[in-house]
Amino acid sequence: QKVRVAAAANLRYVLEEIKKQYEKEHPKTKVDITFGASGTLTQQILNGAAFDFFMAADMDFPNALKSKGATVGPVVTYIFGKVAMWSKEVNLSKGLNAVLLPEVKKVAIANPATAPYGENAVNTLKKHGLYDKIAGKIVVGENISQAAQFAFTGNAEIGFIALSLALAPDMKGKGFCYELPADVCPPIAQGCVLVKGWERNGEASRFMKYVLSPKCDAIWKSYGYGLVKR
Amino acid sequence: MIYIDVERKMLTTDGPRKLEVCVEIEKRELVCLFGKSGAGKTTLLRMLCGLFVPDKGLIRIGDKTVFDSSKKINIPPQKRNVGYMFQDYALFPNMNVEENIRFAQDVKKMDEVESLLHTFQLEKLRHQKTTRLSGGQKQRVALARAFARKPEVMLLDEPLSSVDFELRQSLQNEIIKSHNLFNSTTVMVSHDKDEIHRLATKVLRIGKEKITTFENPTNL
Amino acid sequence: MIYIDVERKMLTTDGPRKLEVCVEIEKRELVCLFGKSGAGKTTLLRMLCGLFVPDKGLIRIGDKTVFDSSKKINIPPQKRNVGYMFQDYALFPNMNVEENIRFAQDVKKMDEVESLLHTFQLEKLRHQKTTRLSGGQKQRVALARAFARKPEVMLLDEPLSSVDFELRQSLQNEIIKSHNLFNSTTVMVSHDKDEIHRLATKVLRIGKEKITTFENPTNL
Amino acid sequence: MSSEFIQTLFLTAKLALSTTLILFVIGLPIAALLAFTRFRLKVIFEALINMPMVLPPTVIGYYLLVAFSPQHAFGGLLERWFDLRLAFTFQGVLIASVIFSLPFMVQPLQNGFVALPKSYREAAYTLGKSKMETFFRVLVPNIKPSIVTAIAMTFAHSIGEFGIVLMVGGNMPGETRVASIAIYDEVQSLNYSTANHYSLILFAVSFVLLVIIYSVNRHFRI
Amino acid sequence: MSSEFIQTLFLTAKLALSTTLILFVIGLPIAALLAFTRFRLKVIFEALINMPMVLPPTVIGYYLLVAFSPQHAFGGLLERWFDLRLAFTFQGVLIASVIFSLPFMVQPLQNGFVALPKSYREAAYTLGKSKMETFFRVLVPNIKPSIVTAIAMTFAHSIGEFGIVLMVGGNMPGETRVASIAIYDEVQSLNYSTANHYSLILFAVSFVLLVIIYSVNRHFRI
Ligand SMILES: Nc1ncnc2c1ncn2[C@@H]1O[C@H](COP(=O)(O)OP(=O)(O)OP(=O)(O)O)[C@@H](O)[C@H]1O
Ligand SMILES: Nc1ncnc2c1ncn2[C@@H]1O[C@H](COP(=O)(O)OP(=O)(O)OP(=O)(O)O)[C@@H](O)[C@H]1O
Ligand code: MOO
Ligand SMILES: [Mg+2]
Ligand SMILES: [Mg+2]
Repeated sequence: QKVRVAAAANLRYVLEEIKKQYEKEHPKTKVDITFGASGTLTQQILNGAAFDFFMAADMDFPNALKSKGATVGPVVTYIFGKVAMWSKEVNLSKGLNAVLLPEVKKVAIANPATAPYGENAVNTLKKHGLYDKIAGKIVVGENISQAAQFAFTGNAEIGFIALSLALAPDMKGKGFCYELPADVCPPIAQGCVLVKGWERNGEASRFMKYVLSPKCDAIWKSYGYGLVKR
Repeated sequence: MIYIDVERKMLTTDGPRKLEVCVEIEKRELVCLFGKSGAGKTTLLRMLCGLFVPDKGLIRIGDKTVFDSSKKINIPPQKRNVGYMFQDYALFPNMNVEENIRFAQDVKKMDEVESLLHTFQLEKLRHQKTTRLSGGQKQRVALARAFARKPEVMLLDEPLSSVDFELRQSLQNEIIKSHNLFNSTTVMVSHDKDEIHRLATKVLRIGKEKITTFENPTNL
Repeated sequence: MIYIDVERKMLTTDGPRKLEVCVEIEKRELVCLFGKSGAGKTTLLRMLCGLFVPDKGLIRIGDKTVFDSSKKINIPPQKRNVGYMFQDYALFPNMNVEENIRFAQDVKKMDEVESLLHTFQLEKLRHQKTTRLSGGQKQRVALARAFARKPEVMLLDEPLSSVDFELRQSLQNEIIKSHNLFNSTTVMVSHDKDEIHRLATKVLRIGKEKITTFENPTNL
Repeated sequence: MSSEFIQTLFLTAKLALSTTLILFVIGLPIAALLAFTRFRLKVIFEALINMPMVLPPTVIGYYLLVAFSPQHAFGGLLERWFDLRLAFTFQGVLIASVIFSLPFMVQPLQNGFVALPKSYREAAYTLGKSKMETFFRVLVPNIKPSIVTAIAMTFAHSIGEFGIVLMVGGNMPGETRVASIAIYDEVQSLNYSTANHYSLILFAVSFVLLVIIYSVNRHFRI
Repeated sequence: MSSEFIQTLFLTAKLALSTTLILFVIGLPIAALLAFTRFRLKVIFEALINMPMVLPPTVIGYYLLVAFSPQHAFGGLLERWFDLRLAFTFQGVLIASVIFSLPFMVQPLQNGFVALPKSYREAAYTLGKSKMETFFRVLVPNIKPSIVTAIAMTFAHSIGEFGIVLMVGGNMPGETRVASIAIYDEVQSLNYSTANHYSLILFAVSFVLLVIIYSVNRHFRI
């Protein structure tokens, strides 16, 4: 059996671990994951891409799908995601204001139109009156992991990325990371939903239940996500 | 055998001019075309074999009308059964000497290819690329290729201009031999008076006026 | 004027053969090359002007050594001041008749172009594309272009094979005239005995043996 | 090498080979038509054939997405009659790739045909050969270098295809996840070593392929 | 039409024109070198020139991103010495585009040169013309159809550039946000009407451009 998952880019590392654990417990099942910006995946599902399960980076995109009749069952919040600033060389102890430092020439964010993490970053910058001051420095990645990659390669001094990406084993400790506190930028509720399809949903709903189950709590936590109260 | 009554505009050394021809060529005749450079000899041959379209007129070959401007008839070259040897040879560079000749045969007969190679002294060059031949060698391949098809009507455009004196004589004999053997009607361009004397049964002088009458080869 | 002592392998009608030449041509001589088709006439001219490299030997033109295999000298064609008229013309299709001739001039002189156009009866065709010329017309453009450069040494490969009898005679006179006027040394290929009689001061017969001696034009 | 890695490379090769094969079969007659015939509106036809070259892949991708959508006429038809959906499938990507690479097959072939002296055709005709026979025995063999270029360019262009595949194919493993997409993905996962791996393999394969093509091509030159 | 829309189209045209111009200047000598000279390792050189055609744009994009990074030798050098950073700038995208389109300029030119009869060169040499003069007055004018094809293909290919720009461009309005990226963006954001708008304009412009090119090209044929 196969489960085809469309997953928001911030889940890139966590979900791989969850997948490994799941496949170990269910050896007959293969989980195929496609990562992308939530908006991109929404567009693909609307155009008939053969996904069974959609894990977004916010509630709006899965709800939009539901309203267009492309889903089955309810949209469920599965975790809360957090935004972080990350830099390879610039000390981020100043918090958000670090974006104004002269040595910061480029600031990477995800595309606000398609990636909720990007939208969040823009909103936060606007709320603190910083957006207009650095508008010329902003470079946009297609989704949150491309934004992260711009920062990790050092082509952009600062990146607004998902905390989960900064905590990934590959990245951890390779630069400065500043987790935006809840009052500066509240955690993002991320929703998931089953996609309408022919008759492949049985295995998919099993995977959905698994993702929501306590079995995954430890993994979610280790990537800095906020758990949903059950 | 061939009835031709056509006209076609040309740009010549003396400015624009109309080539007008109205003659009838009997079967088994060997007609030599004779005339100034740029007078329209090649143009006439190309109209006969269907590569040029006359501005107006009529061409009959055998009992088939191959061109008639009034009836909008224009039989394509493939269906005219007319062999044509190009003044600039037009050999196929993707084929060697032997393949060029074999390609021309309607019915593939290897012994005929051999005899053509022999006649035109090309045996040793049979596997040579045609781009690597001397001028006279190319001319001979083009001539051999035209003969390979054994057409009713044979048009030869200066077939021997680039071969040496001895070879020229022996190839002249070959032309006559094939002409007689296949019962062909041949129209050939030549600038060489001796050659015309030897080969032609009739001569057509391409000049500035409308061409209507043959001349006698001996009067040249 | 020209000293040549070279050899080069060729594939001929009789199989592979070596072309061996060792002669000296005096200044102002008009030498006619004569020989079978594929004997190596074009090959010899191309070695003289630098387009073919001999397998070994020595070529001196004037007091300049242009080729010496032992000393690895091989002066490129541009620097040999040798004019060469190609057997297959090699006209430039991007230029019209007049432009082909003008391109060849080292010093651009319009009156000389005019006189060449006049001599070769090309005036009315001066703006014609060279792809739209008859065979004989192309040949004349090639000849006019070779003369336009007024080289010390002139190599002509069958310059008049495709022109009619009258024109041929008048162009033969032109060749002699230019030859005398420019004090050139001319080497020319011809298959026509009358032509050789009229033009040549010496004849070189290209046969199977090593070529070392001239013949007298009248003994042909 | 992981099985996923091999799957991706296999898919890439499959797409490029299928595209090239299909395009060679339809490109040869189109090129001949453009080179040898004159008809009214030929310029328009020629421009249309070459459109995919000028249009950004995303434009083509967008229009294909629209066409493939079951909401629209063509996509709806496919869905109702054949239960077929093209978006995000191999077939859909193949169609996109064929359209996208069409000019890269046609252009070099057409240039080759145009450069042939007219007298080759004329000579074959006066030897009584039909247009077909002339085409396959005289014209096609004399444009071998152009054929090699056309095939190489098309194959290459399909391997490099990214924009359209991303739009109409998405990133479905085993179905539409070709190498160019996989590399993009791996770079984003900061799996530089895997990205490197893919890149190096493609680099090596491409390089060997090109060296072979250009060595062979040399022998075709007349 | 919004000013952003116009800015994007203008940027696209600027990138395509600059790429074509630069490539024509460096492509002509490279094509001549490949067509007329023989040297050891020529096949290798030829294969290298043509690599960008076979490599997915994402591979090139990936390596450029690495090279441009100030953390690496080349990028660091540029930053320290010239205070220049190539990632996310027009210059960076231009460099990428030039590399990416190189074979599309060289291939048609080279094919054109190869198809010229050797006797044109020989005749010019025996008329005492230098290699330079022969090149510009005899060889180049006789490959006009190939030149038009090369320029059209390069221009086209740069307009269609997507993968590399996506990787090294960073989607900066007025700097690196070219039309192909803009369309992708709009489609992903489900802004189909804007995507349509862009696509139609590009479609129309490309079409007119091609019709002009092919009408002009007809007159060059000899
Ligand atoms: N392809 C062409 N297009 C236009 N005009 C042409 C073409 N070929 C030849 N002509 C012109 O038509 C006239 C007749 O040419 P044609 O080739 O019939 O002459 P010809 O009698 O065969 O001369 P030659 O003995 O020199 O071969 C010439 O003056 C030439 O300028
Ligand atoms: N480009 C070439 N490559 C290889 N061999 C050639 C080439 N051109 C000619 N040959 C061969 O070299 C021999 C000599 O050719 P060349 O052109 O010198 O003869 P030629 O005396 O000029 O003959 P013709 O009177 O027919 O022009 C010929 O037998 C021919 O087969
Ligand atoms: O949908 Mo994302 O995880 O913000 O790219
Ligand atoms: Mg003629
Ligand atoms: Mg010769």
